Amino acid sequence: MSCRRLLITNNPFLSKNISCSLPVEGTSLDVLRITREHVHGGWAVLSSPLYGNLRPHQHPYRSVLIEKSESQSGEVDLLSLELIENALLIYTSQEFSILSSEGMPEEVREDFACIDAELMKETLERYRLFPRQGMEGRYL
Amino acid sequence: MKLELHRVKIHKLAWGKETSARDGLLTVNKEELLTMLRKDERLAKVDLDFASPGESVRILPVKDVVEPRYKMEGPGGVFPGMVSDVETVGEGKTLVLSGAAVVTTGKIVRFQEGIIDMKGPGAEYTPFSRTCNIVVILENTEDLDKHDYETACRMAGLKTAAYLARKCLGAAVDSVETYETPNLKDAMAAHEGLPKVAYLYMLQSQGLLHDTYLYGVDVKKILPTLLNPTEVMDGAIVSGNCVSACDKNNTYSHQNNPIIHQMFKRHGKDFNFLGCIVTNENVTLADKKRCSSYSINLAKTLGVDGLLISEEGFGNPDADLIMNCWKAERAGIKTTLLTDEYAGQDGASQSLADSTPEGDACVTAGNANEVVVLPPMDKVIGVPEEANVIAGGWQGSLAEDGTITVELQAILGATSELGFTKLGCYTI
Amino acid sequence: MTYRIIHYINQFYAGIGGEEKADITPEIREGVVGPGMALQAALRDEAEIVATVICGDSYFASNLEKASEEIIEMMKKYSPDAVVAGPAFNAGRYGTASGGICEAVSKQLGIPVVSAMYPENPGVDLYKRSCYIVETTDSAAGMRKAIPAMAALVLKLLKGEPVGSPSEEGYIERGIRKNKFYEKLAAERAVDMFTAKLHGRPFVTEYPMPVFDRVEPNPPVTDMKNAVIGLVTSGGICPGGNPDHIEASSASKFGEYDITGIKDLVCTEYCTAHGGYDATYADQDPDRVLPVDVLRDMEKEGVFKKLHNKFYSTVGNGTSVASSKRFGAEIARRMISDGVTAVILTST
Amino acid sequence: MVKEIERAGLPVVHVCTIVPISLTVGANRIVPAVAIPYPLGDPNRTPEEEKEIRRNLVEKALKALQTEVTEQTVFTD
Repeated sequence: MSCRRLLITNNPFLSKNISCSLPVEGTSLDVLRITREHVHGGWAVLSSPLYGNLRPHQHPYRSVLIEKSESQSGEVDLLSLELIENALLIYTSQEFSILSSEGMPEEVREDFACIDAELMKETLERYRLFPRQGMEGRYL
Repeated sequence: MKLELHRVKIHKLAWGKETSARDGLLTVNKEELLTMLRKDERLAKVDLDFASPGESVRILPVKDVVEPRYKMEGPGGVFPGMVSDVETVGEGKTLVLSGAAVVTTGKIVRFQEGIIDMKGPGAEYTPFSRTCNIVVILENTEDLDKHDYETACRMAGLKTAAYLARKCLGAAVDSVETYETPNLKDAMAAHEGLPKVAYLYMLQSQGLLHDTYLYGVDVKKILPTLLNPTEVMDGAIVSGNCVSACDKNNTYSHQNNPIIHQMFKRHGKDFNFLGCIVTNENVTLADKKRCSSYSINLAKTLGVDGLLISEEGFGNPDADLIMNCWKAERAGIKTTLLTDEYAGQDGASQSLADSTPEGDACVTAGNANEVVVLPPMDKVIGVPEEANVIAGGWQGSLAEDGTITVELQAILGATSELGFTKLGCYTI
Repeated sequence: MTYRIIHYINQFYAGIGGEEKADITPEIREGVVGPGMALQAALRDEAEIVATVICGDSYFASNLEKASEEIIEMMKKYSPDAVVAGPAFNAGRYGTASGGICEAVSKQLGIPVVSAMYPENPGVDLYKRSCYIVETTDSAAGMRKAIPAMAALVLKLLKGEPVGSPSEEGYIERGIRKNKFYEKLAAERAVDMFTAKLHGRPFVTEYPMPVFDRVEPNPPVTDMKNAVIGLVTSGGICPGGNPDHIEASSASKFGEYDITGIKDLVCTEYCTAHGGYDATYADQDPDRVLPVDVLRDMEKEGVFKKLHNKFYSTVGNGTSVASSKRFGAEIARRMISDGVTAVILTST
Repeated sequence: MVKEIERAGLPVVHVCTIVPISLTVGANRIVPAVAIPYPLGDPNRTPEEEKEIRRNLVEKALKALQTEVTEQTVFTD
């Protein structure tokens, strides 16, 4: 499926429920790196990559909504680039301590997935990507 | 608009038959208050406790702190859109139980909330070690939706604060402060020769546990708007924000916003303070652009020469702060920023996630990542195990003897970006 | 109690020799050597220099990790309480080595470290965050002032006394943020600063926003016909099999590869180590990242004198600023000593 | 990296795809390249055309090296 807007996420709850998503198997840093690749390819970010008041070592999930530029020139969106580079700077500066969801009790993962989804909800609704019907599963 | 704050000083708490204030003693009728709070069927359990300055007591996880206030004379009632009707506030007379604070505690999701120590090194960092705290301990019913639980907790704090002050109406008042703000027409003509200034009041609005309410409206849904500073004193802004403890602006800090107080102090001497512009900090990029442009346009429309800007939170809001800053400066409006820093435990990382050369006047409330060791307390109110999972803590933060090793981030109000503490940073 | 200190110096200050001896491997000697005598005097009886490590500057620079490891092993036997390195004044590689060993000691042994350099020494930018570096003049003439400052600082650190501001203690600002309680509420300080700015009065920001460090452009190449062109890439091009194991991201090293006689980078011989972009195209034809083929053509045509017979390669993706600075400085040093006059750097 | 090479005294030209990054890292002579996976080539062209593109870019780079600049300069043509 070709999507003009794409949610890059390692939050399994979101990738399951949002049709236009690019599920990432990996850490929040991987999500940011993949987002940067897209920004380099001419996509613009629609949501701040640093949403939520938690540090990289405090939150295993990251989701970024991006949009393909309409022009064919593939020009890089500078604001997007600045935001993603700033986010990467913060994440790479403490790469060793980035929290991974691996081995986390399910209950804990569910809390994290819930907050991540809640923080993205407004943006997703804005771009009509949040399902109107109840989402499946209890945040996992 | 003219508001009188009638302060009743509180420096001691006691349980008693009747809730009342006398000679600095706030007596609380526990049963009456509990009966009121237990009416909320979303809460499975409610309990109350006290924590006073100097006691060996730790409260965690703390959700919000609220100062007891109640309208003696209207219009409107405190916490409009929450406890009272949505009528405009900021005029008349308001009773304040100065020195008392309602502290709500209870689990919501596992990594949130903060710590208040009433004694020891942790007490140095939080302003709420110096208040007489009425602690509301909450437990949700099983399978309650997280939004509903957050609402229930928020409301319990506000209701308790309003209840306490309402019961003390008629108590002997220790001092009266008057705040008066003329309408714009008169304000513009006043204080000729002094620069006109406004306060750009940024509010956290990212989603569940990261929200703030203005007259009951979820702030992420607003466009920036003008607000009279006295409206804030009556609780027009209410916190629904739970992270991070150190730099979330809890309701108490909004009610007592020290920036507003400092601006009033200098008003008419150093500048002409016209009022507040409230704006949000959304996740969506389009909102960031829209709201920063809109705020600065409001400032331009008011014709101000300067804007003092305070941030709430870090990371994503840094982008809003920086946008507000350069958009104002490029419009010829001088800015000063109040923020805090996330420079890493070693202090060597870049403090803000964004920067601009225009941000040449910046006050910081400290590095939230600095690590502190909190020795054990005799008594813990709340859930001590939360130390391992709160923001700023980590697995192993809580030692067997009750010592907690955490980043300042976990201490409530430690790096308040409303400037509620004396903490700051310097470079070595 | 007397603290045990180890002093690190280079071959020159140990009296072994100059540039021609810069390759010597590290050794440790009991007691003081060279400038250690002055340092010991300044430490009085509060601390004792129990041993001195001597290492050749070039050896350290080209074997960063190995050299630090060897030296730390040597040091462990003396169970030091602190390490002092230098002063290195404006000697670039000595400064880099002093900073490097301080960083390694601080990380692995967790004990106080102090060095001393001239502010423009490249070691300062690389290591000021990892250790205290006392500010010196650019030559050994400043020894007399540097040594007491180093001694005072290391004693303070050993005793756990609070260290004052850079200007008070004489060290180069490290760029590390520390908390402290001010006299006034942050809100009051903000309104003070705001008032000062409004009225055009002087004020000092509490958080200087980072400004990007810029370097003045060098004068252009005026005589291209006689130029030697050096090639550098952050696109990760390397011989097949990535013999130096350059990491696909957050690279910790760079590679130096000989291309004497190579006219074209062919896919069977070269590939990319980069993990940040789709490597298919670069692997198909590495010239797409590192244009060796056309440069050889132009060399033949006499557009310039020579394509340098080595190219340098690392991966830019996620590599820390400090690492890439270090790579850049070392690559530049090698190219200059090989007579390169201008550089083309390609990035993906 | 580019900045340190310049600091060491060697004139350097940065051939790169993302010009803003190059500006941020402090390069003084910048030549914009084709695309991230193939800065000096284009797999959609014939090998001859591709080499021509590369040659053009390298010539541009050499020209940049021979140009006096006082501030960060992007050589577009």
